[in-house]
Amino acid sequence: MSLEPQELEDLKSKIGREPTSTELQIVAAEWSEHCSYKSSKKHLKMLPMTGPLVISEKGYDSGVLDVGDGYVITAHIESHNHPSAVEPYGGAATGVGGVIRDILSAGTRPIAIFDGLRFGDIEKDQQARWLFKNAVTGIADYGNCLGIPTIGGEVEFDECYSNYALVDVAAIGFGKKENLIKNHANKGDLVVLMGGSTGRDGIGGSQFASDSLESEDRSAVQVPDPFIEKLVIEAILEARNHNLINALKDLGGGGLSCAVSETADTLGIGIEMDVDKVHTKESGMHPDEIMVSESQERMLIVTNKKKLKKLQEICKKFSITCSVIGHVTSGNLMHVKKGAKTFANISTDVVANAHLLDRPSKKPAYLDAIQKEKKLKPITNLSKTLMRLISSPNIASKIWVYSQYDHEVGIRTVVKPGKDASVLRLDNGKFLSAKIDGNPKQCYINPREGAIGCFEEACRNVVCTGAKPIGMLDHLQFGNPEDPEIFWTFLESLKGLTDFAKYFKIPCIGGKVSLYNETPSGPIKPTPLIGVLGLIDKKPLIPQKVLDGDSLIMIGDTKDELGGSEYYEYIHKFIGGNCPKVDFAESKKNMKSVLDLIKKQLLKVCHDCSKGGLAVAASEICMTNQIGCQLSLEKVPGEKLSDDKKLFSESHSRYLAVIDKKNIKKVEETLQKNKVSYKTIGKFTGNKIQFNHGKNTVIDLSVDKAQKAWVSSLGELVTHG
Amino acid sequence: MKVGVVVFPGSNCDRDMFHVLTDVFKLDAQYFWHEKGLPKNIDAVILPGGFSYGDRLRAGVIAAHSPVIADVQKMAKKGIPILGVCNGFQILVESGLLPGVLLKNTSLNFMCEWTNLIVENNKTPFTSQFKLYQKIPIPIANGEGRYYVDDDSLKQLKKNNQIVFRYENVVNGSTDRIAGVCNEDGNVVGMMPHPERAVESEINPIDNKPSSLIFESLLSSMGVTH
Amino acid sequence: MATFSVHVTIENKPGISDPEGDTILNDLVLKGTHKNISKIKTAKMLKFTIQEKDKKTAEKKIQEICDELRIYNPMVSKVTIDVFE
Amino acid sequence: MATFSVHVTIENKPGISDPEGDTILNDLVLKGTHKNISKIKTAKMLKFTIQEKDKKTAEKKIQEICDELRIYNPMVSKVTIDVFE
Ligand SMILES: Nc1ncnc2c1ncn2[C@@H]1O[C@H](COP(=O)(O)OP(=O)(O)O)[C@@H](O)[C@H]1O
Ligand SMILES: [Mg+2]
Repeated sequence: MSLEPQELEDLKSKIGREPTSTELQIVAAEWSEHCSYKSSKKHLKMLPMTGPLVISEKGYDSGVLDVGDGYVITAHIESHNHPSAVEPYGGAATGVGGVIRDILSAGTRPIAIFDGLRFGDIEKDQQARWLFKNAVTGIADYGNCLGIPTIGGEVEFDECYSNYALVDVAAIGFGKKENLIKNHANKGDLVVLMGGSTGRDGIGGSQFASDSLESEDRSAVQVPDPFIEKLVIEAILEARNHNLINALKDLGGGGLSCAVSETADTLGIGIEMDVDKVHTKESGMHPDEIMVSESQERMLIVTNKKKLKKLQEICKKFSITCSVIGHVTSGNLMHVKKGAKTFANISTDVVANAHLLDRPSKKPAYLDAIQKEKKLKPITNLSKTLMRLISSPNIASKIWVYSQYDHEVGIRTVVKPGKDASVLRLDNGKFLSAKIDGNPKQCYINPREGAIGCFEEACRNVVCTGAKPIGMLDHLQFGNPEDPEIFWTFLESLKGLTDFAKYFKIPCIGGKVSLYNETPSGPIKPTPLIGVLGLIDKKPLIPQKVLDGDSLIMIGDTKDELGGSEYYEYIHKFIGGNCPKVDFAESKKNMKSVLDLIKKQLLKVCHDCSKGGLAVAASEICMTNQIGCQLSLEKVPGEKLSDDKKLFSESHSRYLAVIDKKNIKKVEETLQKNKVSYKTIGKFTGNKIQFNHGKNTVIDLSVDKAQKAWVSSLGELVTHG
Repeated sequence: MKVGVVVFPGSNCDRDMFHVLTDVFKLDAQYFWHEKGLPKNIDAVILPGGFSYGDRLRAGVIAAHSPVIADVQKMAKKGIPILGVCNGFQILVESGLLPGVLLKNTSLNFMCEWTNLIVENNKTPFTSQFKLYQKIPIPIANGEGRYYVDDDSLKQLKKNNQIVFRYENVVNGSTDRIAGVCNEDGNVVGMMPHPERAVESEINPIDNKPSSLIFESLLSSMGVTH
Repeated sequence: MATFSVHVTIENKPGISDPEGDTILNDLVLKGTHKNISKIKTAKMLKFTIQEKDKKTAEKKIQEICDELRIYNPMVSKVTIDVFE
Repeated sequence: MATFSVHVTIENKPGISDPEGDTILNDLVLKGTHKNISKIKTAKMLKFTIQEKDKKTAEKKIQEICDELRIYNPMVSKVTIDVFE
């Protein structure tokens, strides 16, 4: 763990002397990219962060939204990429643990987990399969043990992640507004560390996350202990109920160094602490190790002498250790002692505020060439193509994953995983809908439009349940930011997200930046991941059984936008082409119309078109309902295109709606009134998925056969190779 | 009428169960922490699901040594209705209150899915309102849910009518598709699926009435008319 | 008093199936190039560190603990105890 | 060719914590009457039955299998291999 030479100079000039070794460690941890956001912070400010529902107070590690009637939800997103790439089980599990503590630190109970998983090509690559399987088990073991349902996520495979892993986890919390922790502290207050013991495990983790994998630090392996985390959650919430917490902070990257300096800095206080008071796993740990250890399942509490006894009783009840490690002082110094001896005594605004950088950026050379279309080999048997797509790892059902996650515990899950967004019921009678989405294939071809596409897709998923998007989380994952071309892709994505967020008035309520995601063969594709939260005041759309005679309406235009599509990449092995672009006005109109229709209870099912395009989206409705469908390609709204492009284009802003015959008129009225591009393109009947063009049958697939492949192929691939 | 919900370190379906008892069935429910005893005036005891002690060593085995279990045992002898759900079932088995053992699912994975149960014994305090062989759509969520007994014990179970629930289909490799059993007297029942997740129509995509009968049965056994 | 390390190996009794061992064998090992493996059995081990006066007592104590605390479930598992100094 | 039984013990490397062992010790064993236990470490064992020409080759083969199939993650765990005839 070390500082860059100029950072060291900067530190020396700020404190006016040579730093001690402990100070160096503390500052190096806090000034690492992971903790300080030094490359990104200046730019992140462009995102809109406020809105009528956003509650922002100092010291929250998660975003807070007012959902009415005295209730709030909190949300946060994190990744654990580097640790998961070397120890997928523990890395993924402790990733869940970390994001849960962010939710907890606002004083809310975690009620849902999401996971976004990305690995190399599991069809060819045994290492990727091993990473995937173990990451899933890690998330399952951790979330299930906590009793927090994992209700959604996504899984994607792409060669750009070979020998690497992206493990993103998001969490949602819920609570009463009055119970939010109002972070404050007074001189003389006590600083308490509670939870797991501090050990040598995970030393240097945040530095590790900011280095590329080659310089891997083996001590950064963390062993998950969900049992302690569960006890920590219950103890914190009980202490909160007794009003014993003045300020609360979770320990994550940078360990005590970050938690103590950031708490002191945000509250404008000083903290004096003694490393001898910290409960440790092993004896003989050096103060530096104690300060930067990233041992899991720990929380920092500021309380006072009067409240301490009750706090200790609660910890005792749950058999978790809590140590008074220090107290609040006036001034702004972080004073670290071991017994009587001082090891660090440094101003917290120096520690907590790294020098922010203005990194150079330059448009990558590859981008112009890659958007050119290529002449593809014509396909004679599109039924076979669709079957291959349906069984492909990126499109096949993810049931093998989410059935390992307890997604029912907490008895809130109204719409379960496996559809678009999942929906939770809230205590005030409203419903919360959420989904995370990424699309590195599109982001690689066009970083700006790709990022916007992820945002719109997450919105679409939430809209399909009848929810209005009220907040967004972004997780920006890129390679080495010191490379101007990579930094350019970061900025482009960020600008795209900002434009979309502003146009739709969806505030960004939190996020995370993860840089230096480099695999042995180069940087990952730009991988922004967007989480969208939606609120439903009255009734969600719970998908109803599709019956013989129901109609299929398609909303939104299909365009010649197959760049980054599964059709180009999986079937034709072609990376490039025209990336789908979101037309903001059209997107808004379509969202609004779908929400109108759902509110009027005119839809039985609503599903968005994404990966695999219309062909896959329509097949998914057939397969989940075990019913056939007759579709007419000539009716598909949009540009004039060849059949394969109509089937597999991944244009945004498109929805498929299943409608009972008797409601067709009313539906059309609404759509016409809103001037939306739409058409009735099919009718459900029989047991075949059939796409016709005029009199020609272009695709003819048995629903049964397709469904079997869709449901089982991912699990088969993982378990039996 | 008081129902005790026992909470162990790591229980995580306690609050769900409490909600169902109090908000849905208007029962007077109360939490009891595993370190304390149970008061005499309790009319029924429920051991909820979760991961007591993180499922370490074996699901349920550490919790089975909790102080509260001695009282649960006494109440069982007195004929008071006791229900263990999921981890609660595992605890009852590990403390010897119910026969058999719960092993890792044959898939080796945690399984969370909806399945159908068949009521095989409608003489227990938790099944009296069912028709025999009635079907219950209900979710399971467990990693160690494969019920196992050897052939002789299975004969005993059948002879004493101790098999309370079977899965309609083979779900996880359980002996004879057993999903829930009772003690010889019939007042202690354990089941792997989660009835508390299935009694409200809002979260039950199939039919919430059958699962509700588990709680209706309890009410009727305690002499409460609903 | 001396310190002993006592290894308790818990494994399924003969006749009780071991899906985990079977899976490792069939889906992992036999799929590879190693055809000369005919069986894999899984077991769990607990390594106790105990203070006792002699080896014999240490073994006896650990056996007692295993039985009393149900470290293994006698219905399906058996234990083997090995003491090291 | 002879038949060997090869025991592979997989446990966390020294310095890497073992929450399961800690829980068994603190919440089960030490809550009882057995205060002379100071540590419990858990491990997992796989017992392979292998056909090989000699003990040495059997051990080598099994080590290879474990590494190649990632039976354990060397970042976290260490293995001990014992061969019996
Ligand atoms: N890693 C995962 N964890 C939990 N649920 C998942 C995961 N991956 C996919 N799912 C669920 O499977 C369904 C389909 O996912 P996805 O293909 O990403 O949907 P969409 O194309 O609508 O974004 C969703 O309900 C999603 O939440
Ligand atoms: Mg979707």
